Amino acid sequence: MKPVTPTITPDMVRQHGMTLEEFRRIQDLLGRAPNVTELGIFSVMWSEHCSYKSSRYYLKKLPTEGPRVLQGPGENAGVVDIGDGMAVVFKIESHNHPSFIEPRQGAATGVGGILRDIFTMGARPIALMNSLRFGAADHPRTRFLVNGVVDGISNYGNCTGVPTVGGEIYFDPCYNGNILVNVFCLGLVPSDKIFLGNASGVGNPVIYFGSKTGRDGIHGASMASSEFDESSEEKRPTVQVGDPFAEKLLIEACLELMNEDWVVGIQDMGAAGLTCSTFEMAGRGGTGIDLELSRVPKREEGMTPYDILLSESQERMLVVVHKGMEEEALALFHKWDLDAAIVGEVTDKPVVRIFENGNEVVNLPVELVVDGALDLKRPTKKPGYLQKVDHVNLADVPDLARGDETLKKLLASPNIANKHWVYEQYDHMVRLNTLGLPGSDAAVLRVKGTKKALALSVDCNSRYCYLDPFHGAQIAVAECVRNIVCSGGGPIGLTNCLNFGNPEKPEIMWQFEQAVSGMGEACKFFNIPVVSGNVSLYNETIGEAIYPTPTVAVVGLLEDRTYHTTQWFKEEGDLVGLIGLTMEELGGSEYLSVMCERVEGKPPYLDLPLARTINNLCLSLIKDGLAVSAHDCSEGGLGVALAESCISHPHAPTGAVLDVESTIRNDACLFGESQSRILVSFSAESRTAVEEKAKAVGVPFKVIGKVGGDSLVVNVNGEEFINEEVSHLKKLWMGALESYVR
Amino acid sequence: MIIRPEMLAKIHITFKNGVLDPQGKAVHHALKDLGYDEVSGIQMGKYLEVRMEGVSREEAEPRVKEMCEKLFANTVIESYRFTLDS
Amino acid sequence: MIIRPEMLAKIHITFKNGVLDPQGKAVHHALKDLGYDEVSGIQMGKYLEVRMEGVSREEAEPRVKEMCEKLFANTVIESYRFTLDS
Amino acid sequence: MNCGVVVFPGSNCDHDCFHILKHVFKLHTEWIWHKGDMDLSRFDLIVLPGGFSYGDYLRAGAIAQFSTVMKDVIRFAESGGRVLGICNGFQVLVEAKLLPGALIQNNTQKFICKTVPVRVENTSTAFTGECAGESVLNIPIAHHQGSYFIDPDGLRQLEENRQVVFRYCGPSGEVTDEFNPNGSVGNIAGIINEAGNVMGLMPHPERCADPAWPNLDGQLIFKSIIKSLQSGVSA
Ligand SMILES: Nc1ncnc2c1ncn2[C@@H]1O[C@H](COP(=O)(O)OP(=O)(O)O)[C@@H](O)[C@H]1O
Ligand SMILES: [Mg+2]
Repeated sequence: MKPVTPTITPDMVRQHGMTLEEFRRIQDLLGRAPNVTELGIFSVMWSEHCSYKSSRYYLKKLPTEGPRVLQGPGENAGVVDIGDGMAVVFKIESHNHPSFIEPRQGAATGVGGILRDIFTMGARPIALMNSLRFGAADHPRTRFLVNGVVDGISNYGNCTGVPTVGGEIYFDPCYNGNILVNVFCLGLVPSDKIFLGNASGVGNPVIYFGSKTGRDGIHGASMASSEFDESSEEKRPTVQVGDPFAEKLLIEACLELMNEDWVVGIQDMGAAGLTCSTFEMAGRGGTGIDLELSRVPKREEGMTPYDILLSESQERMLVVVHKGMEEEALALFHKWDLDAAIVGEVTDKPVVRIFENGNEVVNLPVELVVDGALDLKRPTKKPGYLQKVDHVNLADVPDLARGDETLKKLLASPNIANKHWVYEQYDHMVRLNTLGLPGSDAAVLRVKGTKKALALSVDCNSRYCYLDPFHGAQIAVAECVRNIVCSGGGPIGLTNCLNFGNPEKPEIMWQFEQAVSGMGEACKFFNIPVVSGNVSLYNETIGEAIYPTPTVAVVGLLEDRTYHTTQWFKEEGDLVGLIGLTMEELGGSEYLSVMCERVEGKPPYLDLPLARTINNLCLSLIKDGLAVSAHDCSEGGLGVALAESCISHPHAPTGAVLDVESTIRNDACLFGESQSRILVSFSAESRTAVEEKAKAVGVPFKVIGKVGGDSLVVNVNGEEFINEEVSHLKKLWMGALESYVR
Repeated sequence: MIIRPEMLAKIHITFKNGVLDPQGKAVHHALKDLGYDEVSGIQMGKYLEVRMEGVSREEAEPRVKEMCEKLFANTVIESYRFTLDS
Repeated sequence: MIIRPEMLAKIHITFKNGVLDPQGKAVHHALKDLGYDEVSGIQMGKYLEVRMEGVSREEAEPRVKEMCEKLFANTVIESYRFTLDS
Repeated sequence: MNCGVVVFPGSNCDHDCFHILKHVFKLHTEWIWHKGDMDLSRFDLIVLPGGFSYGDYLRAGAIAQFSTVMKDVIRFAESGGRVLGICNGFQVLVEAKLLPGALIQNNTQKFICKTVPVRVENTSTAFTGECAGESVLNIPIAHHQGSYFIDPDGLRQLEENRQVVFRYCGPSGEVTDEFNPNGSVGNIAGIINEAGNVMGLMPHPERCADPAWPNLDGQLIFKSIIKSLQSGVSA
């Protein structure tokens, strides 16, 4: 060790975001005090972001296995088999804190990070999605943040040539001080050519490649592990700038490299940079690594070992190749104009030793760093607010005599408005796979060389989760699955991004525990393995937490791509049927929020067995060629779903006349958000066949009207309730989002 | 006729020290390929000219500063400087 | 030790007259929205700093001119000007 | 018929163009790597694909025009070989001065990805012969710097020589501001050189040429090229 190492003071420990208990634990297990560089390493590796110390205990409740699962959680991303010798690799990840500080670069580097997680495993990234949450649409910062985030995603995704095929965007005051930027990526890989991030084979060289290391992003991981306060300004120089061009080269170079038999293990440098990839690769390989920092390509002069090891410069990778193949590998990287250097070697003792010009500056046992953080079983406590909000008194909400104005207001509300302002900024077609473009329930991509297609959807209604995190999380899973089903697919895997407040507060931990339990139960019920995920805690500003937001992304498979179905009505004269039950449920609805500014009540009841039967029915109607459109009812209920089925057609909107029978309040009938409802349309000749199928499985089903005309007309119990020209509705719905964010 | 004072603010925005400049990097690379070996470094930045009417230098100064901080520069990663000509 | 002369070229690239500057227009618009009514016009351009080693001012001048014409500016739409500091 | 698809660092529609030529039209198709110093004379068609060559840094296409392969492409074009530049490929062609004008940032300030109608202004070129009678095609655009600019003199020349091949238009062919997605002068979406062998366009015909999608309008352009080459008529 260098003798000049300053002794570590309690202040330094705190500045590194560690508790004194944790520091004592390090000292005890290490048998000595760490030096400053080592302290830095512990601080990032034991941070919430890297160690999952608050969440790991609960995450065990999620089902992670299934016959298709080739790789569950623990690697850079999960892998699910889709047959035909192919597999999909996918994951979702958050970049919330950086995007709040610098929306454009924060979001861009979020895309970069998730892309690397996918191609690290040998997969060609073929689709991106994003789940975005901003503060109130009229909050002064929202416009700036939305524009920056969307621009950042657009720029990075488009430049790397990976289509952004779907996503979601919500506005709610609970995100005023903490926006959420969750990015999902899916890649395609031959199922026998999956690469893992492990360093094995003593004597094998460790190669660094990609961009040079600068001083950027030092301590990003620990930033993501603490709340925002006024001093977050100070943390600003840690913002990284993304270089999508470098990333594109990195993708191509990696995939070319993986065509060869040279690679032993490979991992990107994400949060905690070189440190994390070195320790994790050694950890998975059960080996050690010797690293020489003077060989690391650097962008700046005078970087200390601390800087180099903790830098979060983007677009960098670490690979272990078979000994003797290093020159070939380097030549390949240079072909792609990437910096590359042999920086180390795999050793047999499970210790990472790091040298600077031959002087040892770090010497740490791998296991202590990678797995040493104690799982905290943090206390939980049911939050007091629930008592105030978990019921809704409709006595002072007069029922609606007509629904036209409400429908228009909902269609023009930012959460329901059409999102083309966002997705037209994304190249969603490149690579020629996108059969189902953004604008329907799920994105659908063909799998070249097979008959198959993939369906992707990302979802979470965080208002429901605020009112009841257990059922809210279940609903998120169910809705995502329903989106897949409406598009003609069946779910095969799930990934999640759990965005919550400060886990040190028992109330937040309670939300977390409830949401994970609910999600786990729903996944078990639907038989969907959770193969990857991400946890983002400390989404709080000055003590104000966001609504619990357990975002889920579900990947579905269409055995035949001709099953692909869209949400809009197709032909005049087709009949419209509603599968499912409408109950008097207004709790947590968009209607209550937009029309009455109330966030209260219980989220709608989710009957899992009924949801499954309905999904099966819908799928079989699609597969038998009976249903020509299918759309699930979500925010805004039946009324909005009907309007969307009329107006979301990419060319011409079409009207419909519906006759609804109801024994409940009008507002609940049209704008309540009862779960597991799907609108389908089919030709008049198919009516008997459809009705018989529904009857056979005992699912509530009613033909409620007919496609045609220029207006959406809804009669309730024989009385006209809505009558609006569809061209007018379309204009409102298409133009609304832009009017808020531009 | 009243002559309204005119001010011209010339604003330069560049990346802060240590922040990656991907454009500069790519352009530098291209110059090397073209044989400009004497070039040892490139910084890419933005340049704005803002014309203002009816304001004195004293009035213009804080306004331009404000525009830079609010809109032109992203002070998290960029720094700015400006001059005022009349 | 030989001291190698260092030159710094500061290059400004702006749109030619008659070419619509969409970015400038958008920024102007945004400024109006923010209440900067005194602003009467905006021009957006690029700013490059090119550091050169081992060249004199006389050598640097034509080289920089060449870089501008060849690469930095598209003379169909843009004009450039530069200064050299040592 | 031999086709070559150029791969610049940052090209990202190269696979798509390759796929359409090779797997949909079953043409012999090869990759052309940007660093190669090669004789292109055995090719009948060179495609410069879309993407972000060199990150589109500085200006789209600015750096790519100097890559080694462009010297060969210029030579190929000058000797009458057929060159098709799509999106970024179009940007490279104007930067390399194989086509007149320039492409600047969209007046919307945003990247735009959507399918738009374009009117075929000249159906007698080697790239559009099959479009006769189908004068409005629906083709996706996906670009940030797609606003075509040329000075009034240049525009007059283009018009006189019938070099404007595509214009953005409405569903029934209306060429008006309302249907100009990006601020291009004269709604111009694609042009050809005077000799008629080099065409550049911002819309992506390769994105509507695969039978997996209902819209096959882009096929007309590829079919036109094949037909004109088969008939041996020089451009
Ligand atoms: N941030 C986004 N990025 C890309 N596409 C988006 C985004 N937000 C919404 N979309 C697309 O807009 C359509 C409607 O989204 P949404 O209203 O969330 O649908 P649903 O209610 O069915 O989940 C979907 O096709 C979705 O993929
Ligand atoms: Mg849906």
